[in-house]
Amino acid sequence: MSDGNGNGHKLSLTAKDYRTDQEVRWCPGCGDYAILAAMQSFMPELGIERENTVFISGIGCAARFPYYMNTYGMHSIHGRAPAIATGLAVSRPDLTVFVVTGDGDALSIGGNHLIHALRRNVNVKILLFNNRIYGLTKGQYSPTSELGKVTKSTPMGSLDWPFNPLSLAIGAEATFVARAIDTDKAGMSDVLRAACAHRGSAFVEIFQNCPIFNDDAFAFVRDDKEGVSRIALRHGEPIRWGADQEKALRQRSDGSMEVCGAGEEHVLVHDAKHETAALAFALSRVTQESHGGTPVGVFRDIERPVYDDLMAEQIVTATEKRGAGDLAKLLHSGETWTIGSPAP
Amino acid sequence: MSDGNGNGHKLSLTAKDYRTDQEVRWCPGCGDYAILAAMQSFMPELGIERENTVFISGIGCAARFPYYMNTYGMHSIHGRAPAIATGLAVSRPDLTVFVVTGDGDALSIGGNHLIHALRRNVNVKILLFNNRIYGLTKGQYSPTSELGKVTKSTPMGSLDWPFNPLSLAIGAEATFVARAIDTDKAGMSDVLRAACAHRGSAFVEIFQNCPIFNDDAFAFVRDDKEGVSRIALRHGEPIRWGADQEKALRQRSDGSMEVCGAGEEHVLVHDAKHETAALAFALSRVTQESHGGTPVGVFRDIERPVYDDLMAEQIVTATEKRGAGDLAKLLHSGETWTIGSPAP
Amino acid sequence: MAKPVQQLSQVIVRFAGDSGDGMQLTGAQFTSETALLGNDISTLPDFPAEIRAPAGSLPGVSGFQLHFADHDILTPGDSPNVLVAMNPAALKTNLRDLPKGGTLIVNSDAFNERNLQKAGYASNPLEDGSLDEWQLHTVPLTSLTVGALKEVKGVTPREAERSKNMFALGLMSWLYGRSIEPSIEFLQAKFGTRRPEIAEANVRALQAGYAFGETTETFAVTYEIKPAKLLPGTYRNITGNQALSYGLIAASKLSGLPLFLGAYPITPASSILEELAGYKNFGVRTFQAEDEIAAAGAAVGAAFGGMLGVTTSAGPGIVLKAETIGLAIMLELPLVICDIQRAGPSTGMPTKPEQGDLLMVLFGRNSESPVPVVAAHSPSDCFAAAIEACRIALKYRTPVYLLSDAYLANGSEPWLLPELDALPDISTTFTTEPNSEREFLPYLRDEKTLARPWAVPGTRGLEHRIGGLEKADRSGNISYDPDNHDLMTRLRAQKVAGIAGDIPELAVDDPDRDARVLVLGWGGTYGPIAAACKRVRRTGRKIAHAHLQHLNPFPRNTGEVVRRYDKILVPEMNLGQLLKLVRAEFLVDAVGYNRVSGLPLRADEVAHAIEAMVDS
Amino acid sequence: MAKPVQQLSQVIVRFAGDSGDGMQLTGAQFTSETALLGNDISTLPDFPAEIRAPAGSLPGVSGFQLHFADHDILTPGDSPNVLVAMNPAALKTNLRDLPKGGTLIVNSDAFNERNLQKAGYASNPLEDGSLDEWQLHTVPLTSLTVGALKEVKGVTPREAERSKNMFALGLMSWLYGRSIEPSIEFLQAKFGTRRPEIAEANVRALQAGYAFGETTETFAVTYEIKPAKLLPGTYRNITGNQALSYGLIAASKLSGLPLFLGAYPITPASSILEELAGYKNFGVRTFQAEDEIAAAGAAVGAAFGGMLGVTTSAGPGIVLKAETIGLAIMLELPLVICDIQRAGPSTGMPTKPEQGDLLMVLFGRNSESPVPVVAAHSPSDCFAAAIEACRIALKYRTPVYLLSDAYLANGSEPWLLPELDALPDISTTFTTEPNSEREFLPYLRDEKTLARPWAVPGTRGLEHRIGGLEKADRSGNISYDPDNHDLMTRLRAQKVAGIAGDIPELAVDDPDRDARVLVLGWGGTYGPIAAACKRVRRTGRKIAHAHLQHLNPFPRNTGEVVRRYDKILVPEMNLGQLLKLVRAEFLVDAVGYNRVSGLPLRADEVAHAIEAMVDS
Ligand SMILES: Cc1ncc(C[n+]2csc(CCOP(=O)(O)OP(=O)(O)O)c2C)c(N)n1
Ligand SMILES: Cc1ncc(C[n+]2csc(CCOP(=O)(O)OP(=O)(O)O)c2C)c(N)n1
Ligand code: SF4
Ligand code: SF4
Ligand SMILES: [Mg+2]
Ligand SMILES: [Mg+2]
Repeated sequence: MSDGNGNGHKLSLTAKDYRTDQEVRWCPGCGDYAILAAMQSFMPELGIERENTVFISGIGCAARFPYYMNTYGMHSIHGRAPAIATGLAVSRPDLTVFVVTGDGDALSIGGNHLIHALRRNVNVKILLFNNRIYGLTKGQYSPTSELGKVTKSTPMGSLDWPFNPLSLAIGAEATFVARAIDTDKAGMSDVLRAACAHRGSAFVEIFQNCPIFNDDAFAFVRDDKEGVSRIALRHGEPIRWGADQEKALRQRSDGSMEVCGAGEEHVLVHDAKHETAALAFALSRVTQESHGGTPVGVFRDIERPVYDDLMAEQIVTATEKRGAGDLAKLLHSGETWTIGSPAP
Repeated sequence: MSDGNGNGHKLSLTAKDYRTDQEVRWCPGCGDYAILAAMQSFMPELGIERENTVFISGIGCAARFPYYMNTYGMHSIHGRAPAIATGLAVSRPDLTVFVVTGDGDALSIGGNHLIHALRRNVNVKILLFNNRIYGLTKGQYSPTSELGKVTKSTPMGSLDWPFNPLSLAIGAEATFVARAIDTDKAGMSDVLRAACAHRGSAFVEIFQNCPIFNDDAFAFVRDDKEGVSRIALRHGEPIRWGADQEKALRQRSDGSMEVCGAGEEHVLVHDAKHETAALAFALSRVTQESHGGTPVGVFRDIERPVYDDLMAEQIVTATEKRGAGDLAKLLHSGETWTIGSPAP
Repeated sequence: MAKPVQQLSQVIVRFAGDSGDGMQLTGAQFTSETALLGNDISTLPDFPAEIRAPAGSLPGVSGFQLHFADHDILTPGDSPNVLVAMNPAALKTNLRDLPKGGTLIVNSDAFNERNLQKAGYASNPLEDGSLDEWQLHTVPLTSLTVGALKEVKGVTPREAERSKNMFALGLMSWLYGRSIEPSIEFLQAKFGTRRPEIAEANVRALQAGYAFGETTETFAVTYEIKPAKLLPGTYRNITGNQALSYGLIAASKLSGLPLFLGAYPITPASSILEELAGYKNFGVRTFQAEDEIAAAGAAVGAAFGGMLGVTTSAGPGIVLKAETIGLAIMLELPLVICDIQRAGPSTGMPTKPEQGDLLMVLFGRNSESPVPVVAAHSPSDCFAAAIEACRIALKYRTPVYLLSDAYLANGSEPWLLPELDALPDISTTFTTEPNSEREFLPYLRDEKTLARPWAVPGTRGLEHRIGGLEKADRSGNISYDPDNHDLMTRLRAQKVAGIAGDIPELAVDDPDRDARVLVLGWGGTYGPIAAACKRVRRTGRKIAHAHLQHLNPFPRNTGEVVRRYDKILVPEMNLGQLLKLVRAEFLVDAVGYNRVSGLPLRADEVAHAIEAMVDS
Repeated sequence: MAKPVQQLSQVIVRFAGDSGDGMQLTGAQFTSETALLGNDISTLPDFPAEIRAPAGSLPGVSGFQLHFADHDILTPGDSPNVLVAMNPAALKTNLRDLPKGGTLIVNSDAFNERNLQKAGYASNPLEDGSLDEWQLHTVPLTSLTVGALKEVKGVTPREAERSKNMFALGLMSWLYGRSIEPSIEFLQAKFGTRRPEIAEANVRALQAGYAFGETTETFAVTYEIKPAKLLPGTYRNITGNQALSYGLIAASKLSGLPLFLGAYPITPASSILEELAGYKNFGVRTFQAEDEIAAAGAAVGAAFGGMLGVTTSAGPGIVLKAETIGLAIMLELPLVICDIQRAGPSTGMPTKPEQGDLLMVLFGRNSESPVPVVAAHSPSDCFAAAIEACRIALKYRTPVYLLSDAYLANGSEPWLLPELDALPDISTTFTTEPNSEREFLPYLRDEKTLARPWAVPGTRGLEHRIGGLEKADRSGNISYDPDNHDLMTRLRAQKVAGIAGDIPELAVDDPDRDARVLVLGWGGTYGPIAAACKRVRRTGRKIAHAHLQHLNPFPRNTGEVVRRYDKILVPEMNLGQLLKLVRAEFLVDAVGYNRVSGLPLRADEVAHAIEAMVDS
């Protein structure tokens, strides 16, 4: 990532520098406020000039985000932010491009653009604010709503099995996959730091509370101050949690996860850099329902050729091989013939 | 699945009954011919009347399929077949609905509809003819083309990392995932049989050769008569392969797969019904490049509520609870008031 | 002793407050109290933009306007006579609409430092005399409410305070002589079982407000509005989206085909999905798709299976359905696409009405792809319009657009409930036998309608394949034959054009049949235009009004009608889309009156435009 | 001894054979041999539908038509004078176009049982006398070719046989006095290094064919067509899609902005993506997206970043881009959308041309969303049209549609190469400083063009946010203000309408300025219409021809032009789309000549329509 600081300016930005003059318009108590605050105080440490940072969003409550970040930004159309960001990132590798999206924006109408951006490994950081509901349109169920959810559009309960955003991302060949919680500023900053350090596409699911239409959807882990159900993943460290770190994860011979005592043997040591995606996938299947704990942090973080880098390389190679394009030559390429002025 | 035979007719159909009067128009040697032949000879054993079978396709060479099956069919638009099939299956549970699609149709433009059909577990059988190329449009690379592929649209090599269709499907919560090979009639019939026996959405990737634009893309396993690289998955059986079944798969403690001798201990016994998707996912990562073998057969086959069933149930419940809808009552619901005819 | 009663023939009341103040509920209740008195009514809610704004802020203001009268009325009214403002922001955003001298009822408790500043008031308007030109009544609504609820057990102070909207309702009910009984019943029903104490709190607030009016000096007189002389029959109040939903259910019943709705939520269409989701016992299948393309696709799939396939959305979603509708045109399957128009382009102003999509639904597909278009002209008319759209779709095996807008969708009016047997017969039958000796030809057309046979899967012997490639006449097989393509292109166009013979002629409201100027409108502008014509006629001027329900094809007498007049004015909430069509079709020099403000046209503005033309 | 030479002023040759017979290559080579002789030429390939059909089958027939003359010509010609048929299927599908008496050269070897039956011939037409009315020359092309290659080492019998198209080329070259040297060079270059033996085989076949003509009795005379008097300069032969690609690259150079193409493959637009993918050394970035929506979205993202953003597709893909283009209209960013029109609706006939998308690109978006439209009128004109579309997009910060069609895309003609310094100056600069004291207002417009400033990410101090919600004039902040929305809606419309002052006036070809009838066309019908006018004039009738390159806005003098004539004929490959616009805009009673067959208009048919109107 360019340090965006090629212009001799010294960086001394603070959270305040990232606020805009626009009145923030989320409902009182919306989790988006916390995410915005965390982001604004994290940005300065990135050491990137504001003008070299771009936030692109789709449509939704979450998608209002760019208006509140004093950088370049685009509030685009529903579900298309990953595609738009791809065009920008591919043509401007000097920029740091974030995508802010919601569970409906990213996984419903925008699902295809999301998975393609991930497999291409375009250098965009995709932040999915997951509140498991359509907020902006006032409370219909979303692709992450639990089966049987009663909402405005499903008075008898929803019929579709939800996506697990992390499983989907890993299945789509994502090179960086992580999860954070709106109210966990420290944890979110760690994840954002890692995401920005990762060259290529980064996918971050952020549990976000919607007090109006889906209050406490994540209470089990969001209000979990004691860490009873929050499983903090740290690369290279054994996966332990619980009030006194007494619980741990262990992998069965079939690759699935089981809960064991922290003291027992074969406690799984987290390896976010593991070459195969199987481990990260197995971890993504660990949920409150299935294991009484919810992993947060970086699930996967591997290196793979980055689409925009490859594109840049091809341009360099082509130019070296064939010389900078010459328009006159181009037009005269192929068979030409000349007709002289008619004899006087 | 309805046996489609409620009308007293005796079923005595043969492959020939499924041919149409339309001249089959694929290039000489196209793998689609083999798939069509296999399908036509498999259909009779399903015991479903032709009129209760529907093939819906998008656009592409593969998508020509419905014209050649003497059932009901729709050659729809590019990428949308899963959505159209969903509408049909949900409203007509008495029908057996197949979707025939290509790697571009299903994974490029149609990716979103595919993953949503899979998570919803709608009762449609999705057959993806994967030739790792855009055939109909004459040879551009597809989302399953290998990185660096030189095609008409990528003279210097493609830049995007391909999808692994099975990994994507499993990440999208698919309940049935399998793989077959165009020329392996027996294997394909087994897979189709299992797919049709599975209630809910079934996803089948079929390796299909495109001799014109991507010849021998699957030669490594397609022409593998000796079974040197073809790993046949059978539920409940140890996973072995090789000329003399000398090789086997074993799971490392991190869940990833390693190749071992068929005799060694802990050889993995295939469990397509395993409740967690981790195993099937790990298997989907086993490839020719990584393990010198390619699994075919049923990777995953689990039970989960089916979208169309749930929909039907809600209609029944609602009708029981509130009685069959009465239009007059509906119009008069809520507050009404009456204005008498004015006094004479 | 009772206060003097003053007779009025009509009143326009607007309730305005913070999103959290329950103004929509207040307005709805005042509406039903009023409806029960037999007044004619027309309402218009004015939501804040989709996203919630902070309490007390200007963007957070929510309003509800009610127009009621002793005669039949056509619009919610241009500007209110009475404004109830629950906080400074509400006053700030709504005062501009209240004519000088109008009645202003303000919740003085809400006018504290913070709120004033949030609303951008330098000084307190209740004190700085800036409201002198209005009849200002300041009422400490909050404290009075809280006071009145002291005894009620089990309600938090916050809950007590939130009952202040009922206090306001009580006060207004007293002022205009409405009985609060219906509202009391409503509150009992709404909270009674779950939280009786809340029910009690609201009822008490309601009564307190009513009593406040009677007992205090604040208001010297009360008003009476006699019942309107409406057609006899049973009425209910209904919004456009509700009427549209009922119309679809009715069409399902009348056609004998189960209703399948494929939809993806979007303002202002979402409430149709939400409404229909509640009628599973009518066999209604609602499918919330992953996007608008899938929603339309699923509806096409359902139609292929013999359902009444419908898909609903608004502009940004309708454009996404275009390719799928093109497929339905080729497949010649019935499909109804409801476009609840909102202000654009792009995301635009999602909650605001516009008529900007007419040319899009007519031409927004690749190549020659004709589609019939039906437009509703009032909230309750959405019922009939929906049935008509379904009728055409089913009879002619074609996708049909049904146009409504954010104003019709959320606006409400009394609806004279139709007799069921007065509804059109649209019973539909499928083809079950070969239609040409021993063979089934999917594109062998009905001579009269040019519709193709509809044979659904499950029908033995009629197995066939259809698709988006051009098909041979009759057989429906793929065909690249040049003459066949030219023929099929013209056949598809003729089929739609032919519908003109199957729809009513264009009616003209020209009382003395001697007007020289015609106002030609379509869709949601009916109310303002008709109201404007009434006013213009009161000035003695002659004016004719015709309103198109069918935009494609036009009624067969449309050309004859427009040519009958010297001048034609076409008022639209766009830059002149019907205008373009009429000029191209009939070569008449029609002129547009265009206002694209995200608000319904104002009757007075339209009236001025008409008068200018009549006098010119 | 040399055979008699007969002078001709023009010839139309059609090569037809199986997809596998290499007819496209044969035609292309005959074209370059001919171009080098200085004849004017126009070609039209006729591919089978996208999917490959079985060898020898009717749908598998591939054709290539070449029209060359000693004067300047405008079309590939309506019907050939000479038909070369490589197999029965080719004869069956093409004979109907060959006028009685025309020359017919047939590969008799291919007329065996299987092929005859595949083509649906009951008896062999070469023997049953059914071809008596044509000048039939049967030549055993296959066996002669195989015979000629006996000595060539290392070529399989199959490869030898597949050289028969070169034998045919040699024969035709001799017949029309073309030198086969260029083709020999071409073959050496093509196969020489990789497979010299194949090169040799083809060259030998070519020479054998040439010799066959000279030596055998089959042909009594040869023909000569003198060079055409073309404007002096350097020429090359070019297809529409190639010219369009070069135009985009040129625009990139001229504007100083790197070219970004977002595209998803689709016939007949794919070859633009494929062509541009080869020019990475021009800094061209080609992005093959997952679908058309992403392709357009990526182009918008690139434009936001300061690139020249372009997206290409055909009807079924263009409709999918509508919502994204609506966004670009709100963002007021430059974007060029190329629509290579094909026959529809829906999937339609993917390889066939049509003009069905005009109304779609004008109106196919929700709400009032004006977009300029430019249309190319010939293969080589695609170059200039592409530059013009980019010029407008960049100068006015707006999406612009560029219309071509399957006929222009694949057809070719000689192109007089332009001087670089004759190309328009479209150099573009970004805003780098605040545009109102110390502040940056993203929607503060240029008074003249009404374009907004374009400040790209990376520009310090101009950080700003834009989006699809309605925005306040000047500041660009979100605004729901009614008057602002009305203003912005009109400003967006005025900006586009204002471009009329910045484009050339509509030129009229009316030699003696005394015609009473005007033929008004647009886009790809230029050739047939202009040719038709020539014919009509030869009959002594007067006719004027004007051809629109700009469809929105129209050139400022268009009204004045159309009103100048008594009658107006508008020929289109659709059911009358420009016709609708002209009637609506200028209230003239123009009449359409419409043919929707998936083929270019025929000059003779257009001529008849014109004559009928002139005489009526
Ligand atoms: C094309 C289109 N379809 C539908 C909508 C309506 N819409 C706006 S946001 C949204 C979903 C919002 O849910 P989510 O993405 O989870 O964001 P949240 O509001 O919950 O933060 C929908 C359906 C739209 N604006 N555009
Ligand atoms: C909306 C739309 N976009 C693009 C196309 C062009 N198109 C037709 S098929 C196809 C891809 C075919 O590839 P695949 O799905 O792999 O099928 P195959 O031909 O390889 O069997 C494309 C891009 C189209 N018909 N419609
Ligand atoms: S609706 Fe929910 S998500 Fe949207 S702003 Fe309000 S609280 Fe936040
Ligand atoms: S192009 Fe390839 S996939 Fe298509 S029909 Fe030919 S061989 Fe088969
Ligand atoms: Mg959400
Ligand atoms: Mg393919």
